[in-house]
Amino acid sequence: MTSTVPAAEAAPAERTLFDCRDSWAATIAEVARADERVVVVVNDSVGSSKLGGFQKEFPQRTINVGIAEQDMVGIGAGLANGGKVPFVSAAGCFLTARAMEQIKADVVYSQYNVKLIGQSPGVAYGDLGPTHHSIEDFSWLRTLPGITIVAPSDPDETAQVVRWAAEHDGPVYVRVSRMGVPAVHAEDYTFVPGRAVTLREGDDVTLVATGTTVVRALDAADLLAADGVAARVLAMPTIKPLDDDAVIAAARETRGIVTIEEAMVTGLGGAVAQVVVENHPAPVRSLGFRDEFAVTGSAEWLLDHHGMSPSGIATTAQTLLG
Amino acid sequence: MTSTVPAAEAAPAERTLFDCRDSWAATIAEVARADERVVVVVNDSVGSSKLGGFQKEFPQRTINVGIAEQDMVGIGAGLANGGKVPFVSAAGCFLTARAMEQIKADVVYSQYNVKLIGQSPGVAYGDLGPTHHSIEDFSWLRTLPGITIVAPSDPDETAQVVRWAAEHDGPVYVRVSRMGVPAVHAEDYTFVPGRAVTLREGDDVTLVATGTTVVRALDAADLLAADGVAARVLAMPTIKPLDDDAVIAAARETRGIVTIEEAMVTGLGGAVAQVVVENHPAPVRSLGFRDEFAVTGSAEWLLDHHGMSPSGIATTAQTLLG
Amino acid sequence: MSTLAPLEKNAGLVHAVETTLLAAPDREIEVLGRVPAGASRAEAVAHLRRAATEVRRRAVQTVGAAGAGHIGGEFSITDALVTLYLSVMNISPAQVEERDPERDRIVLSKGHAANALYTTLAVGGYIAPEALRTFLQPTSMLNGHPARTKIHAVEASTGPLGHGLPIAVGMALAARLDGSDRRTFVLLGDGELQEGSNWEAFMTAGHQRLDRLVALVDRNRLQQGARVADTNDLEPLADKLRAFGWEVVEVDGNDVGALLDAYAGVPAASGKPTFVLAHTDKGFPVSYMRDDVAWHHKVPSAEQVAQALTELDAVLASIDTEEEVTS
Amino acid sequence: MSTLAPLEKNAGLVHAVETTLLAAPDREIEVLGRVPAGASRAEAVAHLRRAATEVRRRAVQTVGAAGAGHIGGEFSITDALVTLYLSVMNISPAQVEERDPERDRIVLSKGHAANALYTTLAVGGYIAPEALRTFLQPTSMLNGHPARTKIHAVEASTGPLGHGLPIAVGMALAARLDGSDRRTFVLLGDGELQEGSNWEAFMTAGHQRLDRLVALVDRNRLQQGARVADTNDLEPLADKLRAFGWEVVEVDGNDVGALLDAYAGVPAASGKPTFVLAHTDKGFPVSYMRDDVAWHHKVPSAEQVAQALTELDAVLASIDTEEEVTS
Ligand SMILES: Cc1ncc(C[n+]2csc(CCOP(=O)(O)OP(=O)(O)O)c2C)c(N)n1
Ligand SMILES: Cc1ncc(C[n+]2csc(CCOP(=O)(O)OP(=O)(O)O)c2C)c(N)n1
Ligand SMILES: [Mg+2]
Ligand SMILES: [Mg+2]
Repeated sequence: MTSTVPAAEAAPAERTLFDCRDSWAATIAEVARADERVVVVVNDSVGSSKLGGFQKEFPQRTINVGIAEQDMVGIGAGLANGGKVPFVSAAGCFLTARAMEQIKADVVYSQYNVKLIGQSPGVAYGDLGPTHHSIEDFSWLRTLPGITIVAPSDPDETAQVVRWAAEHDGPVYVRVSRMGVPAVHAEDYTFVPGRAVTLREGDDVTLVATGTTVVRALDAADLLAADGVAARVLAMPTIKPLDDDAVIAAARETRGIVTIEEAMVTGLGGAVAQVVVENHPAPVRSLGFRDEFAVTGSAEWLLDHHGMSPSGIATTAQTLLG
Repeated sequence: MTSTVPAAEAAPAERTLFDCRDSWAATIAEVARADERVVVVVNDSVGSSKLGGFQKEFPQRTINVGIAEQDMVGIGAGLANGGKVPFVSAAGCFLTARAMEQIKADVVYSQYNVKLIGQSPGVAYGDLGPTHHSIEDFSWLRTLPGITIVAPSDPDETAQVVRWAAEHDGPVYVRVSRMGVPAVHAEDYTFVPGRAVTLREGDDVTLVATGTTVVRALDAADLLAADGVAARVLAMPTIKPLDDDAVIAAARETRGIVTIEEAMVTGLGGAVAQVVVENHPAPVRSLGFRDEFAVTGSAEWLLDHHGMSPSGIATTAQTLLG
Repeated sequence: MSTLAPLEKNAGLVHAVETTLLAAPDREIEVLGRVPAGASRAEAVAHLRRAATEVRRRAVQTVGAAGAGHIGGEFSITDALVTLYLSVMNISPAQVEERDPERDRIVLSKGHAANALYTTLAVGGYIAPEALRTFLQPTSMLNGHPARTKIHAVEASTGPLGHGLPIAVGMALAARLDGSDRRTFVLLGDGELQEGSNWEAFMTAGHQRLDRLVALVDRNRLQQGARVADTNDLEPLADKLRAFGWEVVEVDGNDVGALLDAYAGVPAASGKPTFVLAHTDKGFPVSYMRDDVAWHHKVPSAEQVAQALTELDAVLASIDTEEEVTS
Repeated sequence: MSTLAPLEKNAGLVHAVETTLLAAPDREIEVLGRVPAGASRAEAVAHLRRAATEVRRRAVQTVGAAGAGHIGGEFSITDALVTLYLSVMNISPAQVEERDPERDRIVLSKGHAANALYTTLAVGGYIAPEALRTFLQPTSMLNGHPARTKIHAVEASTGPLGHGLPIAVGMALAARLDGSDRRTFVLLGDGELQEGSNWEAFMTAGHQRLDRLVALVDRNRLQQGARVADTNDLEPLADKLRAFGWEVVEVDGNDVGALLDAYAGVPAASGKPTFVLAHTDKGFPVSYMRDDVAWHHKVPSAEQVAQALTELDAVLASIDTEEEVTS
């Protein structure tokens, strides 16, 4: 056992990275100040949800049920029945896997106004092992009719999504990542649910990314540009409902689509594939986790390792042009 | 409220229909007689799993945990650790939704030799409402690496799949339907996991069906033949691992693919779409449940209602030729 | 812009169908409504007994006509449903329609008793009695388990067991946050208590000292396929609940008077949620159904329906007689 | 013919990497192995205390070097792990390697204490001590929660709380089907008992009268973010377990002698599974960690590691002294 692991590809040195949980925490407190219906429900996850400050400010409105995810989601539905706007915040892996039937029946089928906040999703808990990875959440939840699924890619978008979710009447799942990400969106960016964001124009190939992979797609587009390839970069914050039009346009106007997600490729990749074959068949390559449990490793290392380094993405994009 | 619901399209009158649970029940008893490692684990579902006879014959080897699905699946993993071959049999909806994390962590990630039998899956419990529909199971489980997912389409195939599952070392999910189906496969048919079965040759269009929809696809092919359209019919008993080669051949050799499943179209439809866009882009139309909870109705009525009557399938196939 | 919307050209999709109607009952159920204000206890009991018996008369005909249902567990829980809707709860069709925030909440966690609930809602004036003829039929709002998106009076969709209590805990927490005195009622099956989700919620409710929350267990000693004691025994059940911080009240759950008294004493202990351990019979009071596990979801034949009606009519007659005697 | 196999041309996929190594500890842990056959109780206690202290010495260095771990809950459960692996259980590296069907089974349900388990496996000769230097590193078999597919001695992958007990119930049922006397041990966190899955399994084990099953709860009174009593209180815990059909034995869970005695008396009641209510301190015995919720997953600084080692070395010295006195 020697030290031969390649370091994660270095991000440009000058980038400031943020933990989107900070943005989530500040925004949920802001929202709670403005709307007294807002409550949070957690499973012993005050700290991991960065809700220590919230709990101090709103002790009554912080409901910690302990380590009991089914109870947590059911309680969320009951609170919604009572006119509250519950934000149920727990590690994405336990929230979705452990309370799947409560999410299906109590929240989505019942159309209760519950916000599900999947903390540290994807492989954020990389080295804790696959039991703690939430890479199935996109695939699992997008089978459920009427839920909105969002994976913001930077702190500003996280804040906007939390504000939007508080206003929106209906079930929402939001991924809040702890992986360091830079600001990705422009200052004047406005999140519109269900709408893709064209971050880079280009007609050779399209890179569709969501959440933490958006910055990696942008870096890949830089690499491709250096090789004379004009890659369109679509940020897809909303996994469901998907922006079918943006996908169809990409299928029509470019030579193929690469999807990149910190998830099983049956998530964003699957959603894009299905829109493509039903509307405008075109080549798609999906990067993410593919039918294997991840080995031990940090989140950054695992993304690189599974082809989602900027050069990994660029190389995959090149196969569509070859 | 008047009686204007169209009757389910009549199946040819001479067909004998079977409840595949009878085949499951006979086979699991046969397998248990030959292999004393075989046990069944149920959640108060002896009757609905048709295991009354089994329980009489093997009282020790029938473990009824009561209404406790998490416990049931965890116990299955523990029994496998002790060298048993547990068949965990419960209504597909509760088995998958309620015990999702146990399936992920205890069975699949742990690679325990547990057989999960999803009883009355799809919309078999049609009029009991969406809480009792198991139309997400394909989509949910196929995100999990290394599990085999099978939906047999007739009694003989059900028996073969149960026998195969007992032999196979690894996690398996089998749908056992109570919907009436005729014998679909030839007398000399041999189930091969991961292999599609060409039930009808044809190069105009391909119908890919699984489980209870196979007979509907065959009937649709008859309707199409009457219109001069040669439809290839592929039975796809194994949802995972998918027979990629058969799908790619269909994409290449016919003018498009229609998938038909008693499930959310993100199941078989999603799997086929993803193989198609990554290998040979071609048009796909997916029939099944699409982003809505089903209305009240019997299983047959719901399948018809959602475009899976023979004529509904044929009409969709025609759109690929148009 | 929706993911995977129905294929436009799909000829098979016919969404606007009307529903079929089941055969009519011998007589449609009467909307009896709440126990009149100012009624004596005896009058209240008579009203509730009559209503419960009418519900059973109607429900058994629905199951017979539909060819499906869970009649045993519907008959055991009918008295509790009727007592709550027609007397104990601060609830009315108008409050439900207007979504009055101060209405009491109720969750039928054992959602497979949907037919008893629907029929109680009809007798209480929450849904039209004629709607009962659509039970389980295509596009009906009355599917086999109550759906909150289909019926206003249904506060939570149930069916999978072990969901109602956590939801009820959330309702009770919402009431407390509002500083409201409204109460939350939840009806559980005994087999259902094998679900761990209930024990999470029992623990939370005890810890949170939710004394406006009342859970009733329909202790009919039978589950789907066998006796509870033979499947995964719950005893000593009262001890379990006490150890989880609840006050336990035992009562004959097929006696509306006893139920009225039990609910009148709630909260049974201040700072504690109340657990009404309601001893019942599955299939009560029909002779051939009582305490027989087969009647979990067996469908009565025409003769069996007739027999049940005869027995229930005898109950109605006895209520009439008693009323004459006491008035 | 596999669904969605890795894209062949994907340059980013590099599967055959070797792993990095953490900084070496001050000294590698010694493979002490089981308590020698024929040892007196005092000798056994000394052996186990020494082993537990060595495990803690090594584990705190692992967490410091890796920059992650759950040291508080590892220190509270170390005595139980060591007592089981090195004395109580019928288990050996050879039995594990050969998958001897008659080996006793153990499940660490509170899987976040993985580092304590790995270090115990090293001291017991089940994995190479040097492997500890790969904890959490890319492609290591030692990820943050034990994986049965990566380490032979791990009987069940854990990490999500509330999974171990149902699995252990299955193991005990398998033993009974085999007519075997082998035992099944499971180690639970106290916060973990808020998970309803445990109560399903407690109920099943009680009903099934699994008296070869022994569950120990690490009653350190703290969970991840707060005290258990402030989050969702478990008390009266012993009453709960008794009402679920278990025999309860209370013990000082950081005293290997007391643990030895408790396990020697199993089954504590015939026909009942045994619940060892082990009173412990999170972070035991390190002064600055003990009973402080921050140490659930705080990472000690280099100074704090040194301080812990000083305190643990004092324990080792006291064991030496006691041995000299008694021998
Ligand atoms: C999670 C779940 N598992 C299984 C079932 C199937 N099921 C429906 S009713 C029933 C028995 C319920 O028994 P009990 O709670 O005692 O109800 P009652 O006797 O009042 O009918 C079962 C197992 C279900 N509805 N939900
Ligand atoms: C299902 C699930 N929910 C949440 C967590 C996150 N988590 C890890 S450790 C922990 C606290 C455990 O407390 P306790 O059981 O008392 O363990 P100990 O004090 O021994 O560390 C939590 C909430 C988890 N691992 N699994
Ligand atoms: Mg019952
Ligand atoms: Mg603890």
